[in-house]
Amino acid sequence: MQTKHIVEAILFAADRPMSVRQIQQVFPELEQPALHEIQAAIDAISTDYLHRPVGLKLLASGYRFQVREGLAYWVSRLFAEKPGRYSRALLETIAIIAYRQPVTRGEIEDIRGVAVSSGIIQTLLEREWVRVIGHKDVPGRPALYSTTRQFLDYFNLSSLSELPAMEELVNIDFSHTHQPPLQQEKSERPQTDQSEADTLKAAESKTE
Amino acid sequence: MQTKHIVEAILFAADRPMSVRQIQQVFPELEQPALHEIQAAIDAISTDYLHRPVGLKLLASGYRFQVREGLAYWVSRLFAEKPGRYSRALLETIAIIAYRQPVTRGEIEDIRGVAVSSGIIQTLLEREWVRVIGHKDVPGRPALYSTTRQFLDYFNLSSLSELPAMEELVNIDFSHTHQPPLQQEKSERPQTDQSEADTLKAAESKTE
Amino acid sequence: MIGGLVGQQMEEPVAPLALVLGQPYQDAPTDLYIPPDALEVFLDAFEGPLDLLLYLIRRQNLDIFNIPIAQITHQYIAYIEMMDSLRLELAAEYLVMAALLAEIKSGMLLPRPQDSEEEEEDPRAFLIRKLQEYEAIKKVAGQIDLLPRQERDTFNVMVDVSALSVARPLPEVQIKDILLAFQDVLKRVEQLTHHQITKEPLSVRERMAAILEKLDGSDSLAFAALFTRSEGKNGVVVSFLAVLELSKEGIIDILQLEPYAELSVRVRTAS
Repeated sequence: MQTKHIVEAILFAADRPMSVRQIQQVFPELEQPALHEIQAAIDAISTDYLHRPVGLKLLASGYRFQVREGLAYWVSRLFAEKPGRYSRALLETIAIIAYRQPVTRGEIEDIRGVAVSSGIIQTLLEREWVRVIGHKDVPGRPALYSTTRQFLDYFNLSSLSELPAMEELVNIDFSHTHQPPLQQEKSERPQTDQSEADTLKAAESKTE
Repeated sequence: MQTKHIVEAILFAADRPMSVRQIQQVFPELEQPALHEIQAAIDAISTDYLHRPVGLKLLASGYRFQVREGLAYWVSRLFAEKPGRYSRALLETIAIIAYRQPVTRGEIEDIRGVAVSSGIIQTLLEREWVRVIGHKDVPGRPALYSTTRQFLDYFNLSSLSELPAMEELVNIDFSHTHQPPLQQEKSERPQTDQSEADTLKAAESKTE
Repeated sequence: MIGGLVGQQMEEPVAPLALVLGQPYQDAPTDLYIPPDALEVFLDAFEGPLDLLLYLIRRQNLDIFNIPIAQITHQYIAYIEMMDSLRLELAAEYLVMAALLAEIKSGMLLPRPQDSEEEEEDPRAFLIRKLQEYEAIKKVAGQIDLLPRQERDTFNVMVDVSALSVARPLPEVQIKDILLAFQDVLKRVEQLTHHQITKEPLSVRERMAAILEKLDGSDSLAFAALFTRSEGKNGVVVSFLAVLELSKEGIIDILQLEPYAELSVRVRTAS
């Protein structure tokens, strides 16, 4: 049997994204094609489906067949449940975790300026969009959160670098000006480590 | 958008066989193609996939994309590779049903503070760990769930009262015991250290 | 999308607000033609004090780096006072921000001691950094919401494999996993003081399910039929508690058709 044929069947049957390596593992030990052979099969399959309404998509945890964007208008009508809408609070929380990871709850609250409800963290953990990767060595040992591959998969991204770019923060130095009204003083300096450390310190003092 | 294109997307996204009529219903009322048009699309799609490892199959209740028979060997290896595991949400749900039965989905959601997906309830029903024993006389007449004999059997329990009482449970420290905290140790399933370690890690990382 | 949405939501309540803010207001605006709950909606539209402050700044096309502190502080505090006079519950964070603004304002009026060795951070810089960071996060959060996502824009392909008769191993679960999960639930519930789980013994919950099962399919059962002599006194007590609990939860009715007649029990149905 042709490798390409089997790879295609595996990708269709799998209920999760499959990495090239995982596909290789599905073959019995002595029959495993080389990784580059599997990659070649994947590329060929991708091309075959280029003009079909389903196609292979590379996500963070591997390749997956998906119904293409643009068909949601019809396909979503198949399902009784409406797709979840996410609150701004949840989106801001996941954004902070994604861009500032690893981050504690206290640090998230510091950036948003409000308390983060346990429901949001719970929902994110449950959806496996975030996970605890350790504990910060400060009093209370708060959990450090980071995003997961599943989070990227869900938003059709293959890596964190595909997330929309965040505006660079600009540092302002007021130490030499005693005049209250600030005139255009936009410096182009990116955030320095020092200011990051300050933010963290502020965050730490806030937690518990 | 072409009817054929949409029909193909619907057939691929559906988690059940779809009759020609059901496919028609997925289209918004004013845009529904005639039945013969949908049938023609289905026939054309069938032909397109003739030489692929997946194909359209007519079952008793409609059409469904299936992996072709000759590929069972690889597909079964795909599933053997990773037996899967239940989500935190599912474990919490079965625990709440065990301790709070008879209980409605709404009550489970109240206790958890997070929505319970129908998939979870479906999985538990399919595994025959829970069943519907009645309906609550409130608007919507929600189903009342309870655990089953099979649930007790799976965990080698002769009755629910062998589970620790709620007051005790709060104080049991699972991190120091390698035995399940049941009155009698009855489990015959091997408990690997690895899975225990994982569970504990998950538990630890969640508790703040 | 998010930005636009919030903008829309804010259109209505904002107009009267600006009116109030435009002129120094004295008393609680009793003649306010938007009801207080509309203001609550307004408050809900903001994700916190930084969000509100950003809104006040952006509404006037001001530059974050060049905020007229005095003016913004006035607006912010007027807003807080109005909320307060309407006795709307205001999160403490809003008051903290008001205090910070007031501090910055007062700090700017006073001359700075020249000899201060310690490089104290200018509170404006602190505030500006927070505003900047929050605004940046707010923007990307909105963009993340627009990313094509599963279940809304893309759908997983579901191909049937049942015809291949491949056995799918079911996940294994240890009883400990379930107990741990429930322990977590209890811990979470304990943190929310308003939600109290009553702790009936498990035998009672189990019996409740068993009684419902017995009632399933029959119109009603004699009260006595719910008790089994062989279970002894404890069994009777458990059954009795289960019946009371089911009745309390409104799942069954206990009926007596006439005085001294035998009690019967039936599942409550839509009357």
